Amino acid sequence: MTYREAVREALREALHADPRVVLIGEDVGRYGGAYACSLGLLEEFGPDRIRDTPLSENAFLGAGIGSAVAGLRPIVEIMTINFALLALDQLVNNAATLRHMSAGQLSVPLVVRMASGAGRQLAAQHSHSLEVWFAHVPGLKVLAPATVSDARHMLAAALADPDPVIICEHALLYATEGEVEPAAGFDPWRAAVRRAGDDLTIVTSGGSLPKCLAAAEQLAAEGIAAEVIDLRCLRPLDLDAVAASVATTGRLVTVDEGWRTCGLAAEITAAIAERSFGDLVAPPARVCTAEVPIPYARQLEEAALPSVAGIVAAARRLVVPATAEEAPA
Amino acid sequence: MTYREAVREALREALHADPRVVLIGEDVGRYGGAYACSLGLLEEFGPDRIRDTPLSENAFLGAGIGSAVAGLRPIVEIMTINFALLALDQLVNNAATLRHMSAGQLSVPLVVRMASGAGRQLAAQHSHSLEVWFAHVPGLKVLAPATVSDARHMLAAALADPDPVIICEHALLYATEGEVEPAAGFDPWRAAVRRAGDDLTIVTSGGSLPKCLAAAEQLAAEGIAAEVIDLRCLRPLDLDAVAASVATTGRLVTVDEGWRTCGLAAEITAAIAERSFGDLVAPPARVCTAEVPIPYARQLEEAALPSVAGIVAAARRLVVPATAEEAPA
Amino acid sequence: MSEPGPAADAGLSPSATTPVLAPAHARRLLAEMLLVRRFEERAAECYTEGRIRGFLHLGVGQEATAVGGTAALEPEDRLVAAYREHAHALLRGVPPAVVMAEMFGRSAGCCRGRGGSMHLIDAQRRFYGGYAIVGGGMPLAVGLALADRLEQRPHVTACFFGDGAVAEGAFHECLNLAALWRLPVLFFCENNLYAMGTALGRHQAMPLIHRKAAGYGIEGMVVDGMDVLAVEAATRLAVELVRGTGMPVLIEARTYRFRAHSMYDPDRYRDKDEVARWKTRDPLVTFPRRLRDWGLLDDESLRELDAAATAAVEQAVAEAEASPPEPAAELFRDLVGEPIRQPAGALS
Amino acid sequence: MSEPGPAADAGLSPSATTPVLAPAHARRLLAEMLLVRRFEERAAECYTEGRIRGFLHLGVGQEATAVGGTAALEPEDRLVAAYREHAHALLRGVPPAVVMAEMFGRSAGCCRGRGGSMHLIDAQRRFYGGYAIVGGGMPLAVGLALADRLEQRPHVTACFFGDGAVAEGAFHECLNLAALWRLPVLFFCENNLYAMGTALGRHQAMPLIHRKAAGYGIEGMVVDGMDVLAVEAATRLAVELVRGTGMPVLIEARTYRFRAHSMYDPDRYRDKDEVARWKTRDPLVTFPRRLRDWGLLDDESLRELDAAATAAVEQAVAEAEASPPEPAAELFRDLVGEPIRQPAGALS
Ligand SMILES: Cc1ncc(C[n+]2csc(CCOP(=O)(O)OP(=O)(O)O)c2C)c(N)n1
Ligand SMILES: Cc1ncc(C[n+]2csc(CCOP(=O)(O)OP(=O)(O)O)c2C)c(N)n1
Ligand SMILES: [Mg+2]
Ligand SMILES: [Mg+2]
Repeated sequence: MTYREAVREALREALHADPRVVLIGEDVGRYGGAYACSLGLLEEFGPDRIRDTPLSENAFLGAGIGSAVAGLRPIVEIMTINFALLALDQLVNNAATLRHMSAGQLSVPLVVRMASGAGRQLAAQHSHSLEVWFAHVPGLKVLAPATVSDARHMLAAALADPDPVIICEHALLYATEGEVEPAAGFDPWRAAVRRAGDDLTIVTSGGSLPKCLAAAEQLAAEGIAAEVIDLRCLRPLDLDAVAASVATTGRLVTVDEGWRTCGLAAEITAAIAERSFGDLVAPPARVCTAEVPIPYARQLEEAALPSVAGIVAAARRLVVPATAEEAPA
Repeated sequence: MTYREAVREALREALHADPRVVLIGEDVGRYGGAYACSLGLLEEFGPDRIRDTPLSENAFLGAGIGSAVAGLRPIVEIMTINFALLALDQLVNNAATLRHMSAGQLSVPLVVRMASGAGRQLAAQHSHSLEVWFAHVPGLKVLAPATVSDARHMLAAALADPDPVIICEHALLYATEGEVEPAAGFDPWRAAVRRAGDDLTIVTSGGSLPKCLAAAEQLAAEGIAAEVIDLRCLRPLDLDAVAASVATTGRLVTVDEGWRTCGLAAEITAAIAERSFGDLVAPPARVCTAEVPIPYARQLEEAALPSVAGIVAAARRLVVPATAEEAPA
Repeated sequence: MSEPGPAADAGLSPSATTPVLAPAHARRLLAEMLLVRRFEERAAECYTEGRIRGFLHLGVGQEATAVGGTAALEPEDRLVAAYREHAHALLRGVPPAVVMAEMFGRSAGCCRGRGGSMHLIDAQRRFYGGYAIVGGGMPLAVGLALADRLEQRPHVTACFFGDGAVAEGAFHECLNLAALWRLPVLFFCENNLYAMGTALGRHQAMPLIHRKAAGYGIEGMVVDGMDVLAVEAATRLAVELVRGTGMPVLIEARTYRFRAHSMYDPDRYRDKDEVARWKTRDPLVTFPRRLRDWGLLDDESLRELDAAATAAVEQAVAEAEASPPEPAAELFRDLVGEPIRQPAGALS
Repeated sequence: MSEPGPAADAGLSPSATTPVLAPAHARRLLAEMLLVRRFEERAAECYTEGRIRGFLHLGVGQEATAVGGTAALEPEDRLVAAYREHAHALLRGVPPAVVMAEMFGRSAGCCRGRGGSMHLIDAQRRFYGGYAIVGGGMPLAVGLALADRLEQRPHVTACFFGDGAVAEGAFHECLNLAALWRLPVLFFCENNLYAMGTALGRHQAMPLIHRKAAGYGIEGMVVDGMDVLAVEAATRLAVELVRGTGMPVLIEARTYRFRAHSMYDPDRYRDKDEVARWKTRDPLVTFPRRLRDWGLLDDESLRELDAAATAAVEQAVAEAEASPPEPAAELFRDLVGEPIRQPAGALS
């Protein structure tokens, strides 16, 4: 099935499983979702539960919070992460704070879904990867399904969580096909090793996973065995998994579609520099989006975003001179 | 003079120097500014240039952008960084993008000032340190005056910049007293060594500088010479200055009032791990705010925020075992 | 503005008027206003003594609005307020000692000292806070009402906010959303004519706030917020309308704060005369005077009521003071909840 | 809705009516509508061929609104639009080849390929874009007008947006701010009755958008957006009002898009009949018909005008195609500007 279908199946399952689940967002109903993730759900579950909203991101995200406080299990769809900028106050100041600030009196079992990322020539205002901003905020959890199977199962896990969970779905993934693994034992809060290898560790998430796997394939052809770790959960981060890999490889490349400075890759790099200092045999490296507003033209956008070639080059730089000069500890 | 007076003098100077300079914000006029930074300016420059606004952060920040595009030199005051959450769309999608996206046709010579930080028992919604979010965005520059002298001179430098500059003034600094250095040669885009030392490097900015200097003092009494670097500019970061210091000390502690995960300290740590890998003799360390919504009660808030004792402890941990085990490279 | 005499009550619907005029009810309203006033005066003292810190926003002068605006609510109705919300918390039944303990940063506080004055929350009493971002509570109120509507519960959610909040995008988005979705929200604007130092006419192009209801196709009402009976009656009508039609209503109560915006505010932006003029309309003076005129109160019982309020507040301070500070070690408590059920996928 | 006949023009003020009825002016309006229509049809083809990528939002069907809405503007007036803005760019004089080149990602594009269809900007022609966040251009328009007011320039800033934007907080904040500050903004709502797949009545509790002006104390007008003469006349009145009083005005033009929201949209949410009904009001059909009735146009000149439009578009495509792709090496160009003066402090 496709990633899009996986999301839709997960939504349908959730709506069937619990009458308190409602889907709230722009064009989730009549239109079927900007990415067709909720196509058919209005017909199946009716307008009370599949709620089209006006363009009022701050209000309807906040309404999701309030309805969660009062016992619903809302799934709020912000059409894309770009529009979440208009709703950050509700997310940061209300959703993320209420449990702690009320000393546990209130809880906000809210799921917020949104499409994220670039790569479709949508230009600067429609190409953001701001997951790192959410990942900065205590009180929020952030999931980034990179595979069809994760897209299928993460929603249920998010709904099972008593606190706000944001699910960022990279827009380029919706059309991808993949297998759905069994739900038993599914744990989205742990990173997954998507490819094993012991020369270097490539850490990534979401829409960058396919690029990293392609890069690992190329590197393998050159005799470099890259381990590819898909973080899956961007807050809390499963740094144990990354550190365990780096303990073997001694080398770390983090790949993230966000901007480099103060991006998600900075946190991975910093955390590993701190806790795996003795394991690192080469400086950690980051492959991120160039520090520009992402442009429309294909050749410009491609130049701005992380590329397979860029990942391969970064990996090669780490492995080749390092193996020449020093052996892993 | 006090930091508050320094800001006020800088505003007055700017308003005198250029008739296109206007101050826009909530309560900047009649009230004199929530932190009294603009007290008396309404009387001196009149309501056309000292413009009180309704509570409409998104609109008036965006109006600042438009007026900058059309030739004014607006200074927009967002009363506190907490309310900037409501205006992020304008900042990120318009202010930061227009020059690049218009291929240089439009420029946004806008200055945005805001008070930031915690420490006054204002609880979770009024205690944010989200400078890191601004520092993530290409097209923005971010200044954090930590001294009275910087507060006095940074505004002019920001106004001289043709692009949007955000100035974050830590609210606890307004009442501090200090000397104003001469303006000649003033360069806010470079970090400043606030205290020299060669055992370890403490990197910080804004409201955390006084804590770091106090910690350095304590460490000195223990025979540990800490170099304290005030970043001053949070985007673009002066990593050369940090790297130069680490080249001597081999040890890095970054102190930031933001939350740790994906915070500003992560970027400093990551960047130095990358570029000064060979210089580091101990794992870099971060001292940040605990990962909780900042609580009201004094004892809770103090436990959450970086403290002098915490900085001293982190520094000691780096220096003591490291010197016992290995010598700097 | 001239003070409306008893004749002003003639406009009330019988259902609204009857309880208002009952002696016991009148005394209850007065007792509530006294409690709120004495509580806030005492809080100001505690602030000066350093026992309360942070921001403290007092509603002294606005008691008739708060008391009248909450008197019409049922116990199960929900309330969302802004940061000037001591009155609303007390009026919904949060014990004064619990509120005071919260502001003292004690474990006995409703939020165990995490929230302070701006974030009083008492879920059991359906008091949902306490929001410090202006307009920030409004979407939440819409959501509470949405849940009630979908679960077919008959509650009204009362959402209190200031005139300043009316300028925020949240106001507009929320009124539209609540009206469009037919949600039982009472939007209650406590229009004290200032947003911090900015007078109504300098933040609203069209300052008749109740008229903004027309932009959303809902009822708008305005009432003299210094007259507790008028506020109660108007609110009762509004609440009946909300509950009966399921549609939101916007009510504007014109009131005034006698004190500065917060304890930090030097209050330079208001004319002393203006403040003095409004003080002649102090509901703690005018309401007892009316009750006396109507033979519902004598000096003795006024003194008794006031003494009871003062005693309750003293008791609250003493209890708060006796309760232990929330330990710093509890910093990470209540940061995440317990999983509430297995993932549906994992069950299948 | 029945099509208004010539009598509908009787309501126009003489200053507005006279130019409208001049044959040359009528032909100009028609030529403009044809250019916009042919340009967009061709753009759709280019999209299908993969020469244009990303989002492409066409205004086919809405030409009378765009042409009439811009006809009353002076060359120095400013314009801010949303992402459905090919028409506005062309009508402000941005050469078709420059717009096409932008959408082809070429160096000859107005933004050198950085913006694409949603972000056409031509500062020299006072066309300020092209904003893809719904409502995101509105604060900017307020700011442009603020600068003009403070610098005492007589320009009007026209701010175009859709009905969907009306629900955003930005709409509310901007109308209040512009009215409060008395700024010369023409808020022009191109109400095509849908925000993506959401019909007006399902996103606005009170769907008469022009009436929302009352909430801000400003004039609101509504006009038939399928009638280019009516739109021009109404806009001319509105612009005169804005320029004369310095106050903002809200104008709502009721129109319809014949095509899907964007090239991605399967357009499942609209009734085929509804679309067909609106197509009978196609301004590219009804306006020529009227001009013929009034003896201002014959078939031959219509053919000529249409051929000229088509030729201009073909020429644009050819020129765009001939211009080089913006080199990837230019990615970092125009990221920061040159310092515009020394810091005041450093000078002293
Ligand atoms: C979004 C936001 N902007 C600014 C502030 C700072 N601030 C706190 S209260 C206030 C005035 C609010 O006035 P109003 O809504 O009338 O309430 P009142 O204080 O009069 O009760 C301001 C500007 C804030 N808390 N939130
Ligand atoms: C803030 C924001 N939310 C959502 C979107 C996605 N979106 C793009 S256009 C659109 C509908 C806008 O409708 P309207 O304002 O009526 O303009 P129209 O497309 O009809 O011209 C939506 C929901 C967006 N671009 N920005
Ligand atoms: Mg007020
Ligand atoms: Mg529309």
